[in-house]
Amino acid sequence: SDDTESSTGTDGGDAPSSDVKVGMAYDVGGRGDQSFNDSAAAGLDQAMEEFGMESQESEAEDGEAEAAREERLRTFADAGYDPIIAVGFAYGPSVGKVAEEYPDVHFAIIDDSSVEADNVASLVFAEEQGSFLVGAAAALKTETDQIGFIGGVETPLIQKFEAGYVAGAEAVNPDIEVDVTYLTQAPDFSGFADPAKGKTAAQGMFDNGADVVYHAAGGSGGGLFEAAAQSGNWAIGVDSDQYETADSSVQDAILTSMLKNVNVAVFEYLSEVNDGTFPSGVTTYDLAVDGVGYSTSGGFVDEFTEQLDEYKQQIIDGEITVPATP
Amino acid sequence: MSETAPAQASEHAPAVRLRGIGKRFPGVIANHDVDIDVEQGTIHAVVGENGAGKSTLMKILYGVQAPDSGTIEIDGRAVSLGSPADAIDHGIGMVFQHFMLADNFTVLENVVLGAEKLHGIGAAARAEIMRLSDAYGLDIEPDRLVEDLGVGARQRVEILKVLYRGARVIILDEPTAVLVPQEVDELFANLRELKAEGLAVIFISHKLDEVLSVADTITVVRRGTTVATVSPDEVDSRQLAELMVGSELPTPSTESSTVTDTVTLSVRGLRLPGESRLLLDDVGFDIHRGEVLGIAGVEGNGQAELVEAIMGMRSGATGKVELAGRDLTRASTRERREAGIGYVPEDRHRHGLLLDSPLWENRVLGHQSREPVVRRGLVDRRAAREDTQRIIEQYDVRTPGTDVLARALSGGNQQKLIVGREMSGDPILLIAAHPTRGVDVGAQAGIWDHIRDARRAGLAVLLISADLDELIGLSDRIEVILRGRLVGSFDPSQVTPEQLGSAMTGAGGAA
Amino acid sequence: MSGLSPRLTKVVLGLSAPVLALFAAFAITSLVLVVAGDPVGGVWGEILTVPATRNVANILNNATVLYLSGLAVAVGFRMNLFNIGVDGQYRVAAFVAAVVAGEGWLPGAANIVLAIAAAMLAGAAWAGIAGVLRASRGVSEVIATIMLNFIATGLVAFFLRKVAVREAGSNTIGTKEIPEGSRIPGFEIGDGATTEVYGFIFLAALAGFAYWFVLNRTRFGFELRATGASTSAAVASGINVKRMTITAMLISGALAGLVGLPILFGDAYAYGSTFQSGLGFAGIAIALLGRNNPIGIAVGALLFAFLDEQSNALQILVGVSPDIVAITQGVIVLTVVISYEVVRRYGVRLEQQRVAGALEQEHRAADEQETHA
Amino acid sequence: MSTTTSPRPAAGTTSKRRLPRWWWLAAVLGVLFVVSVLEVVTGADDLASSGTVRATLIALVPIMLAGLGGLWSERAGIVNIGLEGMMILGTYGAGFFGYHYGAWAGVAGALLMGALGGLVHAIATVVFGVDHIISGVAINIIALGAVQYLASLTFAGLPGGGSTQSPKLDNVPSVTIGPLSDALGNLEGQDIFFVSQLAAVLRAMVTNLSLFVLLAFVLLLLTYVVLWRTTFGLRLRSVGESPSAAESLGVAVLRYKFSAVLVSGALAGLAGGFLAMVASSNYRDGQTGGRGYIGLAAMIFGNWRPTGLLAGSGLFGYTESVGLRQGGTSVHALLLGVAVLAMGLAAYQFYRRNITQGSVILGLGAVVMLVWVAIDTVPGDFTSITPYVITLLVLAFASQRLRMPAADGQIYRKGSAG
Ligand SMILES: Nc1ncnc2c1ncn2[C@@H]1O[C@H](COP(=O)(O)OP(=O)(O)OP(=O)(O)O)[C@@H](O)[C@H]1O
Ligand SMILES: Nc1ncnc2c1ncn2[C@@H]1O[C@H](COP(=O)(O)OP(=O)(O)OP(=O)(O)O)[C@@H](O)[C@H]1O
Ligand SMILES: [Mg+2]
Ligand SMILES: [Mg+2]
Repeated sequence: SDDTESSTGTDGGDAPSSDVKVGMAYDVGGRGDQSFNDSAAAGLDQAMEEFGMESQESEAEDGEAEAAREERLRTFADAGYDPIIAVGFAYGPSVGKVAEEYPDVHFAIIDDSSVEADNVASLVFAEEQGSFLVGAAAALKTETDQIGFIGGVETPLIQKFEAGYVAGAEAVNPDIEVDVTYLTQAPDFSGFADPAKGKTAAQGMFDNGADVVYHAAGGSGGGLFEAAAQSGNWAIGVDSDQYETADSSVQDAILTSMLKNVNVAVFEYLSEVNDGTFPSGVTTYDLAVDGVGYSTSGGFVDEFTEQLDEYKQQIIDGEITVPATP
Repeated sequence: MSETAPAQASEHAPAVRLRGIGKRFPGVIANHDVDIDVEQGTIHAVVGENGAGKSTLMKILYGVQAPDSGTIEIDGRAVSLGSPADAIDHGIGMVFQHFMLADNFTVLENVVLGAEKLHGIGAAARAEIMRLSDAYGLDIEPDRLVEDLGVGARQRVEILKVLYRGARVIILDEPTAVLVPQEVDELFANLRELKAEGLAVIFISHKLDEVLSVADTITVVRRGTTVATVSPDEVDSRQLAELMVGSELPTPSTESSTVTDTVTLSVRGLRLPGESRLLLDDVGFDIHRGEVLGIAGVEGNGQAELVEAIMGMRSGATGKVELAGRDLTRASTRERREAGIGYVPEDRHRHGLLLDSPLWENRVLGHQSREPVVRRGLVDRRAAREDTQRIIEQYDVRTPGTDVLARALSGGNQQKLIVGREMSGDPILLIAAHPTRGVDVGAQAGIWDHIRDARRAGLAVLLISADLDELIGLSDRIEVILRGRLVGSFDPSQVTPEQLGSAMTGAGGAA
Repeated sequence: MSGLSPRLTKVVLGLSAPVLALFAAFAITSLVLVVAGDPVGGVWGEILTVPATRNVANILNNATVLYLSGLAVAVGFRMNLFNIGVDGQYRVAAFVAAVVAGEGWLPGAANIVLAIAAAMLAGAAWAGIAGVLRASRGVSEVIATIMLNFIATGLVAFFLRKVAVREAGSNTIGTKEIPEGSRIPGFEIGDGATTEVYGFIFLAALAGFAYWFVLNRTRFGFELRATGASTSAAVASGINVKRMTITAMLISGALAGLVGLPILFGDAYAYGSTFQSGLGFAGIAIALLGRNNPIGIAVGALLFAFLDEQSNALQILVGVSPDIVAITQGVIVLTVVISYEVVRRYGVRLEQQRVAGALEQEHRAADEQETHA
Repeated sequence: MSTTTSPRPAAGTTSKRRLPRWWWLAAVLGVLFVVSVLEVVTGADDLASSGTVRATLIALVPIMLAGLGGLWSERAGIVNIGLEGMMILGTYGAGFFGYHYGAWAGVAGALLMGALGGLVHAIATVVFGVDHIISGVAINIIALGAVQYLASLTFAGLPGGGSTQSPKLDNVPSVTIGPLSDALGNLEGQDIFFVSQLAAVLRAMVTNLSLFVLLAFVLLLLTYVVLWRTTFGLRLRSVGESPSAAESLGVAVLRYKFSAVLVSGALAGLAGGFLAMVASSNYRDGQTGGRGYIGLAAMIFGNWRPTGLLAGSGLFGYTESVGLRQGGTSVHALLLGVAVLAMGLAAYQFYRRNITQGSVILGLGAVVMLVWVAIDTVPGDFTSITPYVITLLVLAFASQRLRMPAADGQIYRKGSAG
């Protein structure tokens, strides 16, 4: 890949080296999902580049057994990988269990803070805060006072996105109408991988008067972008700056993206590891630390940045408390 | 009576000449050294025991199966028949033992299938069918679905299929097994017409009287080979049968009546609604201990429904069924069986057997709730095997053992197994539908003997058969069924097959 | 071969088919790897290593679950019913069991029994819908169970959200955890193993034995198989086919109800959004692989579990996508039936030869008598 | 059971089999009318909007194409439960060839990959006489594994691609008949009862209509013509109805079965291709989401006939789209429709003196009616299961007349004639 030259490396000469071997256990979809996993992968790539770490990756299968997740972590541990980063809340219980079995190995888990152990770092995000901002952006942008939200699978995590988004929109316009659709119900996780359904749902919202739709639907979000581009409406991306990765034909329909900087979390975690300390406990990436945010590529929200940054400050200051459940 | 006769030299070659045909199946020699000459403009009958190899031979002539040895000549030219298509190209047509029709297709579709090149699949084909139908008096409606047709009509469709392809040699494998005398007569009239046009007809039948009446030449097949070719004037049916079996036949014993006064089965007011009319209409009769009641009727007039209604297999049936004084009207099939009804079904493959299960499991079938084969809800495999062995011995079932799959038995032996099974547990009533259909004369006699023996011991029998000789020979009384109604009662010692036949088709005649 | 006794012939034939199939599957998978340029030796080296003790435990655990699923499907197959809906049935059942067990209305083991009974009832009821539709309305059980799978997903998701409890910090929701006293303890194999084998494995074995006994030894089983072999013959023999259809679906569903329980009682202790899915579909393959025979299904389940477990590490250790193993599994299913078919045809021929041979001897004896006479 | 000698009354037979030629048009208009009434009564205005119709078209095509695949093979007597797998192969074919060589190459790739799955099924079932279900299940497993494996080999590292998805694929061109579309749009906007709804339907068909959708409908028509109007079709159907009769008339049974299964695979592959290229715009792991099974169900629903299949996939596509678009209100409105229909049906059953059946249906209708009254909007969990519930309900009340090809699922060996 192209990351060899592009990073902001300090020492241009000899490559840095480190004897840290990072094990990376992705959620379903893995590297290249244009979404959550990819973001984690970016953080990993950056760390490998800057610190000369070694890494190995593995990804989950759809609907797999708990034992399979545990075994993935154990295989890493047995093969000498330390730390091991588990990407996704599904790994919660397995990290809890395996961390106990391997007290000398260090683990990080993203999107879960249920494990309390000295060798486990929990990296969690205030998705509702980021979603609040894009919700506000949507409410500012809409001309019909009607916006939409598409969730991939109805889980508590995705409901956090919904809750923040709705709160943000209502903060701008208390009377705004927000259409909410989830594509599938757990354990049918195909809602994260069915762009066709995403497109149908989005088209339905646009046809019925919404003109901005935000998705937290992983791969199904591609369908939203298409629908938005074809009907001349706006879409809001999620997790990473999807304007950057989207096909040029739909780029101009992407108003903004809610940034969930998993890459930052992973990189920061690994840089601490590089410094010789293994963090533990819960680290929350929220607006205050720029763990979440919104993107401005394309320049479509430039007119509102001031208002958005104001909301951001209010949230950071605790003047606004964003709900995490709808 | 001549030896396997070489063809008399005449000015033209025979329509079909088979020489030294041999066919082996794994472990079985179905045909060997078969020599037959079929002259143009004749009806040539082929007779033989079950499994003698008649059908195999015909399938070879029709290209379905390839012979291992021997030559086939059509009109004097040696041919090689790799598939039915080849045979059709050489002017051979075949009507199989079991009809080869797609039920959900129309007559037209069935006829043109495979021969679309001749007249397409549309109007031209329809016109040609109508032409043939009129020319031979076949009375065919091209747009009817085959499933709506009766047996006779299906038979005519089969013949039309052959004619449509311009066949010069027509093979008919047991065409009369399911027909009533009038239909047989019609068929024979058709055959004679074909013969008059110069076609050659090859005709297989177990009904030797028919053979003698219609054939110009008869070839006897025994254990895979032709053993004699005779003219119908030279032999009677008994001699023919002995040629088939290769030994003398026992004379059937004539019996005095064993009918008693005790009523075993009493049926009253049996009705069964169908889609557009009653399939059974107020049927009522009694059968006494030691009595055989025969039911005569053209197939499809309610016989199958009657049997199934008495067996409790038809849900819509109303009316009263009493067995030995016990009311079975609301009883399930199982309860009826337990009450002492034995049942030899019409279609042994569909209703009588689990073809892919061993014989001993087939012994359990229908007796799942009775000892010795099942005890306290558990299948007693040892007892089942032992009792199967008993049947094998008593009924002369030709099989190497009780663990053989039912499918591996020939039709006659399958039938003997079924009869033996239904006779076990000493039933008081036996319902036998076509118990000897397609069974050769030897096995037939065996099955009849068993029924007679049981009758003497008090068994009541409801006998349904398309074979009027069998009905007349076995029954103490015959009822005729027509469109679901019992329309007449006959004394078998007084009635002729022809009389029965006209009663079966009703006053109007046409079936 | 014809020199062997029939029983021995049967055994030899029976064994040669799967061996043939495994070799074919091995060859085809290797071919795929070669064409794709992946390290063939590395992949097989990893898959065919002797599993560590804890992997053995995982294999046994996974096999237990797959086994139950295979049994559930097989019951249907024995009657010519294609229960494609084990997935939905176990989902409904596991949820119901988790709720019942989590509530802990009864103490200790009684709670387990109650939950298992509830699961079997729920699974049976869900499958029973398809059974009733088939028996009373003639709806193909294939369609009905497919539809019921999707419906189960929606319903369970809805009710799960109603009863869910959420652990602090976790993003999954699940039912209340089963109280300590009502879990089914596992047991260790070897020493130091970190993973225990589900205690439920004994119940699964018991279910297998019951399956065998009921189907092959009892009158009920006979009737069920007879109905599968020929509906028309079954009717004529006095079997109530409609009732049998419903009963078979109920039993199949009840067994399906057990599928999720080893996980529930031995590992997860709650039903949540990450509960393992797709086991019903694996069960179809395993039932077909095991030819609906309880031992065969066990072998199939172990084989699938083995392949799943051993392939888990492929990505980490060899850098090859573990999906390759799905190819192997599918190919095994296919090659097994093809080689069974080939072997079966051969066996039929042997059987016919034997029958014909016996008959020919009889004929010869008869001929001799004739000539003597 | 047994055969009848006396002919059944001719009237009964004809009324069952010969509907007037335009019956389907009448049926479509009738349904549209009912929906229009529902819209007016409930105010759920998305029930018959052109957006809904367009979404329905998109949702029904993959199901219909998969069902067509099933139709071809089952008409030739081969059960194809492997449609899902062949469809999965199709999604990959579209992804790989579509990315590298353009849209139409993607269509061809989908077709070829599907046909490859069909080939495996044909070899297993036709040549080796393997049980059709086993072969189909195996193909589903292999296809899923193979495609995921291939995807991680071929898409990982491509810009916009990854181990579970392909980069964006080019669009298959679509057509719009501009003036007509605008005029109809106008009409749709005017809210005239029934006319607006009709305009919406027509508008969806002339606006931004993907050529792939057109292709699918051409294939449906072609299937009808080929299978029911040509020699080839007669022979193909004959091997599904009675292979021994066909063989006895010189039809090369195995060859027809083989080609039918190949076509079946190709059609299922196209279904997958459509999913990847039109319904969305890239290959994704798990994209088919069981639509192959749904296609099979739609085909059985449609009584193994093209028109029936169209109705089945239409019902499915419609309920799915409606549920995804304005699920809460639309499905709520449909409840009223279901309740009223059930009551009508119950009345008819009472009239026919089927008291038990009538009561059951009436009870059901009453319950649905109560639910309709009790809630304002249907929760998401239930809108997503609407298609499945409705399919089950329709089947439960209409399935007795289904008739599959007589020899469907049976293993045929050459030389079995006679
Ligand atoms: N396809 C086959 N495979 C193996 N054996 C066969 C096959 N077809 C026929 N046979 C054997 O060939 C023998 C001759 O069978 P065939 O069907 O020709 O008898 P048949 O004279 O027509 O008998 P029937 O009068 O009962 O119709 C049978 O005994 C059977 O064992
Ligand atoms: N296709 C086949 N494959 C294997 N064996 C066959 C085949 N066809 C027939 N047979 C064998 O041939 C024997 C007789 O077959 P067939 O159907 O001709 O019996 P049959 O005596 O003519 O019966 P029926 O009186 O019902 O016509 C049986 O043993 C059967 O196993
Ligand atoms: Mg025969
Ligand atoms: Mg014969």
